[in-house]
Amino acid sequence: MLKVIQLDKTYGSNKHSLKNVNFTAQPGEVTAIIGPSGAGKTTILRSINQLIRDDSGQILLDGQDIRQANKAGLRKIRHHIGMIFQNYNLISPLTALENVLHGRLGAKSTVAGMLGLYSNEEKTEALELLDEVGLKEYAYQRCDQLSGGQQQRVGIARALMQHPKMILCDEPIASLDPKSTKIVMDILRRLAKDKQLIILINLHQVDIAMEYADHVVGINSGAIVFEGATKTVDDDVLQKIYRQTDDAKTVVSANEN
Amino acid sequence: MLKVIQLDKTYGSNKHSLKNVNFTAQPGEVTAIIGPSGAGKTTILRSINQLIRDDSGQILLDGQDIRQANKAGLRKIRHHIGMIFQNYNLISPLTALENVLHGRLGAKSTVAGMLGLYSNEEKTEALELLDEVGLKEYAYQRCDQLSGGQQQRVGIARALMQHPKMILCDEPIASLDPKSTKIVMDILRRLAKDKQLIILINLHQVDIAMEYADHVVGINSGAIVFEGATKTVDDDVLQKIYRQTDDAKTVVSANEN
Amino acid sequence: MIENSQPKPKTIQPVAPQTKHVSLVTRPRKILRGVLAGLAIITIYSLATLNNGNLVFADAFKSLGVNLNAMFLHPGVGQDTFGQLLRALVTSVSLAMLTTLLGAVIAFFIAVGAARNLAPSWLATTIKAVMAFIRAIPTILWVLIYSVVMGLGASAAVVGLTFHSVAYLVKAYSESIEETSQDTIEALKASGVGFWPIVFQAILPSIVPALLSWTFIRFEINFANAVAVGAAAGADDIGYFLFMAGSFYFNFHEVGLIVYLLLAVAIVLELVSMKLRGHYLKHN
Amino acid sequence: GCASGTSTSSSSNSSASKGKAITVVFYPNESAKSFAGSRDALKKSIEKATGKTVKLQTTTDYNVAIQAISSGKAQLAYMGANGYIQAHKLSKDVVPFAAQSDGEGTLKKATYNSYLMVQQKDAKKYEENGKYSIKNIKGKKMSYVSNSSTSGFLVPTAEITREFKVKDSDKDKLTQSGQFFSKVLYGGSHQGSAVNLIKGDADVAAFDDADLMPYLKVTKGSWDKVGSTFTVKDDAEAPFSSLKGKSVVNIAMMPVQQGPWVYNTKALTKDDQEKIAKEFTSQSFADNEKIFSKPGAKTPMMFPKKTNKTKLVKVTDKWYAPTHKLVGY
Amino acid sequence: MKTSFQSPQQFFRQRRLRLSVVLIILIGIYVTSMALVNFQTWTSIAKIPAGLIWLFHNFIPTERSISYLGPILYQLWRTLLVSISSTIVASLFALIFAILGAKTTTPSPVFRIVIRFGASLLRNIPVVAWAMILLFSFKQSDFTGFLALFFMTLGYLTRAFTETIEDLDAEKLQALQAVGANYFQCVFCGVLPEAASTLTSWVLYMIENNLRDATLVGLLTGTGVGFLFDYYFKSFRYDAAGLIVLLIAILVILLELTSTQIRRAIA
Ligand SMILES: Nc1ncnc2c1ncn2[C@@H]1O[C@H](COP(=O)(O)OP(=O)(O)OP(=O)(O)O)[C@@H](O)[C@H]1O
Ligand SMILES: Nc1ncnc2c1ncn2[C@@H]1O[C@H](COP(=O)(O)OP(=O)(O)OP(=O)(O)O)[C@@H](O)[C@H]1O
Ligand SMILES: [Mg+2]
Ligand SMILES: [Mg+2]
Repeated sequence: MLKVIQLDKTYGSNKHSLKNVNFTAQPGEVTAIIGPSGAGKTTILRSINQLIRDDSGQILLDGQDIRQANKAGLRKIRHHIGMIFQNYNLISPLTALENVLHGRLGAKSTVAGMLGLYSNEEKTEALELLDEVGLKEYAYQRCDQLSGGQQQRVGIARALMQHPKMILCDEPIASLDPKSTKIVMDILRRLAKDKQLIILINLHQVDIAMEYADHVVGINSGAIVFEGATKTVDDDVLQKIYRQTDDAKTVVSANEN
Repeated sequence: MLKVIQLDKTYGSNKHSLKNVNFTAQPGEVTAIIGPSGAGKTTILRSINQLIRDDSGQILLDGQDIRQANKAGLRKIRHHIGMIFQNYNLISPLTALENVLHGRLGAKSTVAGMLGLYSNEEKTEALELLDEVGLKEYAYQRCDQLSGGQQQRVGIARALMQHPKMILCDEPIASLDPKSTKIVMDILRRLAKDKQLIILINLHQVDIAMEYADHVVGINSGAIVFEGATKTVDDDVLQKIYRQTDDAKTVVSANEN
Repeated sequence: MIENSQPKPKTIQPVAPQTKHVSLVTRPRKILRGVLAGLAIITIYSLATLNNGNLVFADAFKSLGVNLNAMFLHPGVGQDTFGQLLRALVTSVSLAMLTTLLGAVIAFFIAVGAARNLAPSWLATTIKAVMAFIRAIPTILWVLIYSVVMGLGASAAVVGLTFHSVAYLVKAYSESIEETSQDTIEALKASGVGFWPIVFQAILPSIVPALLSWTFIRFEINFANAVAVGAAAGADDIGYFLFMAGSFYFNFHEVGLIVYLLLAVAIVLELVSMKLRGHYLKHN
Repeated sequence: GCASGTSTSSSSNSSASKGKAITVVFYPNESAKSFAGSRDALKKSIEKATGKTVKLQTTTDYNVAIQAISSGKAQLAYMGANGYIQAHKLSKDVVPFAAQSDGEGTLKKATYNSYLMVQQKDAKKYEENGKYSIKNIKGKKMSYVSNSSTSGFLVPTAEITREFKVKDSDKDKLTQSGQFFSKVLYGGSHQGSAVNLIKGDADVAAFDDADLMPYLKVTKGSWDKVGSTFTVKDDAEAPFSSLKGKSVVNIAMMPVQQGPWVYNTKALTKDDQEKIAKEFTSQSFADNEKIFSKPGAKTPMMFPKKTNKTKLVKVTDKWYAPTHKLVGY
Repeated sequence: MKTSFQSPQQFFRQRRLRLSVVLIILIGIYVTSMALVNFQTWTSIAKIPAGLIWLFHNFIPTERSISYLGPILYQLWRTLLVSISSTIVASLFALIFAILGAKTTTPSPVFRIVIRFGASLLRNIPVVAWAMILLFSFKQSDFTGFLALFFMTLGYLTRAFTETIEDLDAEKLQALQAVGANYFQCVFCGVLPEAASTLTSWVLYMIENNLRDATLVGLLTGTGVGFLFDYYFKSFRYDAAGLIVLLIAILVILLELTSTQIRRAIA
């Protein structure tokens, strides 16, 4: 279980990006974080695996506070948290298989990782994971030769390769066409159920959130304004989440239009 | 009115990409061309404005055969045919306004075109067109800072700037999210009605075609297998259009999946 | 929505393995390794057969230390005055400016003909081959040629140096042009736009940052070239003082000072180029 | 004498090449900064003699200077003997008119010396019957000045060719490592070649007397005698500053003809040619202390006087027959 | 959003003004420079064809120059070896410096400044100064040529590599960080593969470039094809010098073609 307690984050000096954020996410469930652009969705996710570090509060993953970990400890924790990005962020000239294997880096010694020495078991597992996301035939294809949806699925396989307890997804489908969106979201939902993972997804599309999430966290201007089961989300709730604040108005984002 | 008569096209030596293609498209209507990947949708559009040249048959726009035009004549005709692309194909470091003005380049002398000298009327018109597609505030924004949907709308404004008789759209919404899709398709439909344009759209999404098109052309393996009003399209027709042929099976396309 | 056929990828190099052993090596990877191994072997071979003239490395490095010390820690004006050196430095910078500006303008137009996405293939290939040939002709030879044809002086130096500039920039510019997407060019072509308007309205704005950075790199090279051979044509630039201090008077101190002057110019140049690039990328 | 057609061509010359300005081009050696005063004085006297403006051109490359005078882009040049032969071959219009005289004011001994030198400690190896010879230099490490130098390359190689009876087709072997010599170095300048020897990078080095006088003093014999010993002066400047007290011996000495002042007859009017030649060979010219430094003067000018009789005297192509023979054309 | 509402006329006026200012500055620089060095653009440009004619007239290899082919080819081969080895050795160092000095991968900004400055120093020391620094200590030999090329190449490649690495998408590296990879793993599994093809292009380009620069370095070290060029050039055997230029050009074009092929094959 992921428990975020009183998380606070200020960029620079004056701007409060996260204010006293509290929420929980359960294994086996898809938790969607929705909110207007600039609300702080990305900031939350990046705080959870501490890609953003100077924050305050508590982030408990199965009872352990991620924020207290030292450097080595953090690497170990990160190794168990998969992350999926809007732009996939694969190493493009490498094959799909190698990108999936990168998921093992956090568990390897520096030298073995540097030289890319993977055991046969790891390689076989990587192939199986690619199979699981429907990309077995593309294993030896360069990633930049894959379509967006395919790349995102490689990203998922890479996250799975970490044997994660939790997967964080930052707008995983924003760059995808509807068909790919469906494939990717189906996979994520299936993973949550089958492997009992905590899946946390930042989403812009409310309809997708409604369709796939079990649990919804609504955020506006850095503050949690709603948390509850998906079926309890109604128009009033959406109104509250997407309410225009002065803060939100000034935000520029390419996603919005 | 656009009338395509017995259009034939062979890439290389053996492969017949278009076989005896006949169809018409009326001003004031949205005509959708649908068909499986590799069927020849793109080839048809590119033949119409002769970006692909070594074909045979007739392409009559308001009675004039485009294929017979000489180089200067072709430039003039092209100037009256707007084209919209899946990847928008805007000049990214330039502002939206400048990209729209590019629609006038085809009508200018070489020197005026090189130097980008536009009249005051043209500039005002470009701004009005941006307003028409809902992007007035973005007129001075660099195009690569716009979202996909916004870029596509700039593309439409650019096409309108040509004072076109016809707009050709090659999968204009394949890269767009549902919200942007709706905005763009609404604009296209409105333009057909308001300005009595011939609008020809290649589409992969049947549901969108059903919703927005007046007239549907179905193509499979380079041959027209259906042409008729949208309401006459039923499951049988779709079956026929999307029937697997040996040809179609071998096609690889990054757009799909 | 109707399902299309799942496309099969064109290339699946190693057969999907049933066995335990999974190979990560694809064909491009093998070629890369082959190339690297080949280069490594050549390197080792040539280092092993390198004639080092029975060098005693300890002595060599000691003397290197002494010389560097004289040059960089004790720079001095030698027999010249600081004013003379500065005046000559300005001349060198001017030479570099002229060759760069002249080279850039000429090169842009030639580059349009050398870009494969704009010009016919035969033309592009021919231009590129000619440019490669021009680049292979040593700078000093160009300067000689034009000092014979035009007489000694800065004009000969500028024209001689400009040849290299043009040849280099044509290559760089045409590659930048080739990187602009064919689709955007086609978009304008489809609306009936002619060739030159496309070049100036579509291609040029897209590649300005690339052009800027190549031009600045070339400026740096031109400056170095002007210093190296400008003096041969009697351009009276800093290269003359450097040649005299270096080859005639063996004055390490003055060479050191001149190197400092050249570095100062280089640093200013680098700052300007960074500022401009940053400005362009951010401002727009 | 002067190339034929000089007088006839003067009328047919284009005005462009005979404009108001006269360009004087200098070899890299005479382009030295310390000669700036001499160059200025030269300019003044040419301007005075002809009434035309004079442009001075220094160069750092022999070829450029030679091409400039032979193409007529420069009207006047002061060159080395070898360079003159090359320029004369490129264009017969390049004609010598004055050269530095010997101590008697004549052309008889109007030469300077080129040496083949070895280190003093090795000098014994090159002795044969109490006389020095170059028989033993084969297979040694050789240092030249640069392959365009008269005294530091052309004359020494000619001497070696003569001594070893090297065939014409094998002449290039003297110039590259691992053939006649185990190693061939190029010092870039006369000083550089000497440094190669004194530092031990070369066993034998070629260089001339004039350029080394500021750095070396005679400790045995004289500048004009084979087998003399020369020692680096205590106050020698870089690059000799770390080599003080080291000694070298000349095992061979070859006379080199003084370089000429030349003009390009196509590019200079007959009238100007005469005026300049007259001015240069005049006594008042030789008395100009900016151009001719007094015997033993501390700061040498472009023409250091051996005796007070030293001056510029008239020469013709004929006088350079010995160097013509050395070069081969 | 940009909400400063202007008319398009205003916008274009501003843009044209900016362009004019830039143009005027450039023309100003040009004219000033012209005046400073007394350069005549038009008369000079008019002389260009004459120069080319002179070049072809004098530098066309003749039958006699064929007899020089043997030594030329041998020296060309030696020069090729030296350019390759110096580039490869320099690229190894440049890679390390670039990783330490690139904004995205530097362990400390101090490295960044030191490396940038150092690379700039190496690039901007003129050949004559290299000659003094190296010749006096390392004498005339292949090795000195190697060193000179090594240092100059190091300067250029460090800059090129640094910029290549900085151009990479920083987010991709963060993705690896998020996996739990440490610094070295990020560099070796992320930065290097991502940059590999660009880096290879630079290395191949530098080999080609060093071959051309061999003429300069040859003067400096009395070795290689550059020395031969200088030798023939100074002894007025222009046909032989022309033959060398021709051979270098052919070799450079061949190298360029090969490197294009290689780049395509490893993509
Ligand atoms: N590196 C940063 N420095 C300063 N402020 C930042 C930084 N990153 C984000 N912010 C600010 O923090 C706030 C939250 O940003 P965040 O990226 O988390 O929003 P988001 O909900 O992910 O928005 P979007 O939907 O546009 O991705 C915004 O106001 C943003 O401007
Ligand atoms: N330049 C070309 N050279 C050879 N064959 C081509 C070329 N372009 C297209 N084809 C072939 O022509 C046929 C029609 O292609 P086209 O691009 O028109 O299909 P499409 O219906 O637009 O497909 P998609 O939905 O994937 O865009 C295909 O079989 C394709 O392989
Ligand atoms: Mg975000
Ligand atoms: Mg298509």
